[in-house]
Amino acid sequence: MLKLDQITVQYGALTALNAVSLVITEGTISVIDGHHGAGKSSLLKAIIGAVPSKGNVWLDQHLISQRSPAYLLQAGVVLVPEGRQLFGRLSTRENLQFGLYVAGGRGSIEAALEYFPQLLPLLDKPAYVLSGGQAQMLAMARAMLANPRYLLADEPLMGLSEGPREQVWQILIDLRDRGVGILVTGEHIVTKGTVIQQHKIINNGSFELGE
Amino acid sequence: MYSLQGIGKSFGGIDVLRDISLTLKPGQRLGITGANGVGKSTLINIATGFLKPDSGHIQLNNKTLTHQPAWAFAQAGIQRTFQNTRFLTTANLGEQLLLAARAPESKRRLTKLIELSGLQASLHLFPDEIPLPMLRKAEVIRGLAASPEVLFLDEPSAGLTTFELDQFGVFLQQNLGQKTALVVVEHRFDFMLMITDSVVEMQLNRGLVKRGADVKT
Amino acid sequence: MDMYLASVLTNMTLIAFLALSAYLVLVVGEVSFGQQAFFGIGAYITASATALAGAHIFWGLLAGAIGGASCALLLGLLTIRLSGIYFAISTLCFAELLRFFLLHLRFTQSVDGRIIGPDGPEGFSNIRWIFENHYQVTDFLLLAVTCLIILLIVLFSLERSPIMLGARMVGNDPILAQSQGLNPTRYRLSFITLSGAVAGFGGGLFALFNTHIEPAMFGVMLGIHGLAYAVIGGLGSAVGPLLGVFLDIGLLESIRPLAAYRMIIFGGLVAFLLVFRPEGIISPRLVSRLKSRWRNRHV
Amino acid sequence: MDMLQTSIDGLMIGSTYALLGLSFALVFGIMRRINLAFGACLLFGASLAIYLEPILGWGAWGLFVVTIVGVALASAYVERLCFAPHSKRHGAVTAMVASFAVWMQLDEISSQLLPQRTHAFQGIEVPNFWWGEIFVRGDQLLHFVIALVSILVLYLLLYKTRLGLLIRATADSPDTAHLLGARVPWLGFIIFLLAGILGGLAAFMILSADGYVTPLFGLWSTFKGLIAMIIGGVGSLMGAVIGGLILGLVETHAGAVLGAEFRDMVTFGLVFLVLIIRPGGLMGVKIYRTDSLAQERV
Repeated sequence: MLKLDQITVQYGALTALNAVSLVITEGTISVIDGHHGAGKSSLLKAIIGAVPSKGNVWLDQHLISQRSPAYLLQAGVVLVPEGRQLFGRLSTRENLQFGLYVAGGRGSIEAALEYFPQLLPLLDKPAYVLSGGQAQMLAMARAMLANPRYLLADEPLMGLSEGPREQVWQILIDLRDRGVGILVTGEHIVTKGTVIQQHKIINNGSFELGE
Repeated sequence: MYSLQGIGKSFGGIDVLRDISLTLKPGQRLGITGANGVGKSTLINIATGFLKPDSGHIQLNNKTLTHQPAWAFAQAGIQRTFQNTRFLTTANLGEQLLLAARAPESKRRLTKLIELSGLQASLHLFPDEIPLPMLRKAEVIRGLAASPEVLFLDEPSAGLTTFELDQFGVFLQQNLGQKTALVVVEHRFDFMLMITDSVVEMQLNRGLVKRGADVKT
Repeated sequence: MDMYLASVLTNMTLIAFLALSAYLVLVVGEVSFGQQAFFGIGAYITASATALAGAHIFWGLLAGAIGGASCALLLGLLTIRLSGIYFAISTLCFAELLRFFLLHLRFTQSVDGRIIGPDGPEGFSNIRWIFENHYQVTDFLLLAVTCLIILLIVLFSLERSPIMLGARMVGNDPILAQSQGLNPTRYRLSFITLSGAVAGFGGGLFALFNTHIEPAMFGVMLGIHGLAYAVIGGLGSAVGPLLGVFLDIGLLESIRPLAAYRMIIFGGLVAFLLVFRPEGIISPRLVSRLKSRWRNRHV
Repeated sequence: MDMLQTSIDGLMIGSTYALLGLSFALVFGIMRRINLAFGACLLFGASLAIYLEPILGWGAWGLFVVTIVGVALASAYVERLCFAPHSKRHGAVTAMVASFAVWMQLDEISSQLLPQRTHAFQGIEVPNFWWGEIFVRGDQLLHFVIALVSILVLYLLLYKTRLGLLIRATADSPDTAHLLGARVPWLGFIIFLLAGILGGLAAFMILSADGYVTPLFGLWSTFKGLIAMIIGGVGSLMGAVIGGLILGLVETHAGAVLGAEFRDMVTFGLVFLVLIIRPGGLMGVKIYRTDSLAQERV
């Protein structure tokens, strides 16, 4: 269980996140829905300790707030950052290897590629030539290689057309079914059926009531 | 009259903008909406000269600006604001506003705008001491001081509460003037309806698509 | 006044010109390793004007400043596309090329039975203006300090005008500057030229004071010292570079007994200081905070 | 024949510069930082080695080991004091000035260790030989071989190991690497250590060839390394080696044609021209473009 307790993030005079609390359990998908600037990225970055924040983050019984992203990664909390954030000058293969290596993984990248067949022909291309959809797949695959218990996907649907969106959802659902706890952010997220277990609307740094 | 014709831009082989055209008459108020990542920011950056398009033309009153540097756009009367507001943190607000209003006429206009906005008390403060709603107003004033031809606002609602945004909208409506055309890139539809007279939606790979009944573009 | 003290103070004043010229380039966001070249050019021109052409010191120093400014403008124009490390290294090369030019500049003449003028690596000796006009070291110190004060007044009034604000904006946030219709290239060129004038003027004074100059004096170490003073002192105000000069030359001279170890201590101290005050002692932030405190007291 | 001999000489001297340039390119290519204290670290290592030689009594091997260890230690010290605290993007100037201050410090320590102007440095001696009608200096040929081996080792390290991948990813985007859980701060330390070991090796080889150390060795190494890197294209390892060779060729030819005094001017003139005509250097144009593209994104 990943539990956020009263997380507040401030940038100078601007309060990006105002005492937000949330519980994410393994094997579920939670969505934080809100427009640009509502505080989604700040929340995810606060969880992994990439921005200074107030409040507590608990992983099971351990207090993990204000640690470094490297620490959170070892604990199994992995971020797929907003805008993909690939290493443009590295090849697709190397981007994947990075995901494996930072987590201390020893396996091969082949296993992950089963989920992402479209990356196979791109393995030796530098990542900056990838299209938006391909880049998002690579970012997800890279995060999967870090063997997450909790996956925080920041705006994974941004700038994608219908086909790639479907595919991103499918991968998130597969991961959930394998027991990963997933937190997805986005704008006007609409899904069919029972994909999402928890849906929060965020506005001006706080969750709106309802839903 | 300000126009973008057939603007195209790609980054690293990926088309971000494809054949975008847009014409603004003096005083026209246009809203642009669209999901994150469809290229709204890229469009603003091109329209204000901060990025050079791969193809297409930019014209203001029959003068071609396409290959001019960004400062020439600003001097020609194309002003903008930034998503997170942009000020120098080491000078007080008053000095920075004065820097934007160099002609005597602009100075008079600036003084008037400052009065109307209630910013007098903040003039001697540094930007990091001023609350965000005030800074947003200040940024608009900075843009309006020189009576620009076009003013671009990049996501002015970010970080404002509904109440603050309302006030901001009222302030804009009252002070834009007849001549200045306005382009707002925004996702808050209520705010957009309040200050614009037409809205277009930017869609992935499809450019600007009309939205609403009374579209004039 | 003690002769030794007076000459240390004079040296500090002269180096302050160099530090201020490095400061002016830093304000527009660039780093220069080449200010010593303008200093050297100014020194040679002033020396030639006073010793060879018999010009009055005023015209000599003016010519030195103009010479420094012209060289700086030339450098600015040639490097118009460069910034960051590329600009920094190009200034270094430019300065070394100019120094090389001085190394091969020979134009000696007999004046009153003395051979004077630039003589290659031997340099330029017998710049006798201060002797001929019976200046004592303290008189010259007074002259140099007066010039420095005038320069500071000019810089302070610049600081209060929108020009300096524009320059800082160009240096800190070129995108913001452009959105305000400021042309970064023009600001950069003007400030680099101005920095050349300041260095050239200081160089002129240096030549008059030392009475002998040679190309080896204007090596890259001199320039990097000037740059370091500006960075250590801070970019918040023109007082910063002066503080940097004072800390190095002033303090180090006062702990002479430690001479052998002074660089070991001082070098470490400076690096350590920069850890805590990366923007220098008188940082822009400090200046703005002081301004607002002063303001609050007077409202 | 003279022309050929001069070119061979140039390539041989150039390989010495290539070694220095490689250390610079390693730091700049990955961290976008200039270490002005580079040469001072080399001087410090060499001075320490000479100072300790009579105490340790290990002979040439002692010089070899102590020089490399000394340079690596100094380099690590410089990283901790001058570069680690200024790792933010706008910290480049501050870091450079801090490294200048430490340059002064290390210079002073070196001159405390070695009070005279010149000290003998009895490293290894490599015999010279004639190759047909061409005179080849053995020590410089060895430099050439070491430069090639170093670049091979660096290549293997950067492109074939885990550490290398983390280093390159961090170079590509430090923020992303941090966000994704790479321990970025230590990477800087490792880079400086590597550059120090490489620099120490270069210092040992160069001083063995010269047979002595003077206090000017530091400044000289910084200049030659920096210039080799700039000519070849900042950030490119192969570029630094090629830049070093070009620098050697230009220097010797300029010296042969125009006389020794014109040598340095031709070098600086060349660098200046390279910068204003091809700002990215001969090999680094692509890197320069990607950098400026990144800046372009408002």
